[in-house]
Amino acid sequence: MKILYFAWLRERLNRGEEEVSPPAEVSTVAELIDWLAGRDEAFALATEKRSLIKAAVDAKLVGHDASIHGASTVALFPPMTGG
Amino acid sequence: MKILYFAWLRERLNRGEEEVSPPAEVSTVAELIDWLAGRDEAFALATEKRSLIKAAVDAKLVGHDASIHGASTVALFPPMTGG
Amino acid sequence: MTVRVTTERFDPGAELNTFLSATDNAGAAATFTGVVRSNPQDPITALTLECYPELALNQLNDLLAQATNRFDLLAATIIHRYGTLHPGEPIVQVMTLSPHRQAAFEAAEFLMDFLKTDAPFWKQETTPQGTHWVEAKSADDEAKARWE
Amino acid sequence: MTVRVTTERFDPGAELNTFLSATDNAGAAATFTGVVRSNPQDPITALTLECYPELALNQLNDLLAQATNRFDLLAATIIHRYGTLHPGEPIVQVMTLSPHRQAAFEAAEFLMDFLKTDAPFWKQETTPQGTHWVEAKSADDEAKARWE
Repeated sequence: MKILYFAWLRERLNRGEEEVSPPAEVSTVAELIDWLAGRDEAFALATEKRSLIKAAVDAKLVGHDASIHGASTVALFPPMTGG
Repeated sequence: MKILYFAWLRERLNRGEEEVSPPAEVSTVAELIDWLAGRDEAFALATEKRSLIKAAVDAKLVGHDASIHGASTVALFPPMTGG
Repeated sequence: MTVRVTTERFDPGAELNTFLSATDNAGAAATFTGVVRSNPQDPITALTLECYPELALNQLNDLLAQATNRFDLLAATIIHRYGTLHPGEPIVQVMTLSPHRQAAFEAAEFLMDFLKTDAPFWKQETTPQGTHWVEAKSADDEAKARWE
Repeated sequence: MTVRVTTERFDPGAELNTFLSATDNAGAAATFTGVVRSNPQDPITALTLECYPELALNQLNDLLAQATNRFDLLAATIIHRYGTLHPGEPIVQVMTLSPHRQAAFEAAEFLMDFLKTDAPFWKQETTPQGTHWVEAKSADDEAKARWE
């Protein structure tokens, strides 16, 4: 599974993407964030305030309760500031 | 005093402007319309529904109660349909 | 703040670019363009606008002054054409520039709402059936009333 | 209905003219143009927009579909730039075409309100003091909420 990072999350993690293989019991975005935080302190710190982390699964904007089952790409990013 | 007519009022009167010399007691737009109606049946018919007649005195939009004292131009016209 | 009342055809895009180039201080520009409409169900061959130019300039300048007092505007322009126009030709363009998008939008709507009822233009439509004066719409009076 | 997400600079006026030439059926076009702002009190030397293009296209196309369902629209276009921009350069342009001015205005405001919070762009400002990410504004969430 590919994880994409954008904006200050990308900067704080010092990477725009990475390949990860979470175990089968990690089934939602929230659980994926928990799992990523457990293995990487920089990630844990950067995502401490969960309300500042938005997510997309396979280029579709979703909530943290969304399933990541079968997803090939999950994107994590701060609130958007377009327009 | 010059009177200007626009749109269907101009068409129904068959003139875009005319010079008139109302007597001194004709002091408001409403009185001017009454006076013009008294001397011209076509004008009386065309302005029968007074709410459909708008007025400007010296290129300033006014109500029917406005003074025409000292005015050099009074314009009479239907509701505007710009934009 | 600019008002132009003209019988000359104008170019909506060129006007927008000129307007935008006026300042770098504002981030938000709202534009309204009214064009002569025609569709197969209700074809119009021409639209003729009669105008009282002297009153139009007074009314539109007054309207711009009101909008500038009321909204956070850095610039605003009204262009209004009269004479005989054909489908697809622009009739009117209103442009507003503000630091904030909401002010830009509101000012443009305010200008259009007042312009519809308070600017001395009268529209006459020519269709295959003949020529008729466009009637003033009560919806336009209502749209204006919401700003009071 | 057109969405364009691009690193190329676009020409607001040329885009408006292209948009207006699409149909003669509609009389009312509303345009919003967002430009990089800079003023002497608060100078910006550059604005860099980061983008997730695949999600942006999905979100903006979805947004246009919602606007088309909700308002009486004959056409609508969203153009959004990303990459590094300088003061005066256009960032975003939204254009809507309708038989009625109110629908055109409302649809353009609706698109802008959602675009501010739901389109995957992230702004980074460069000033003489350094570079910082622009924070999401609660006013933008409120502007979006009024459509619910």
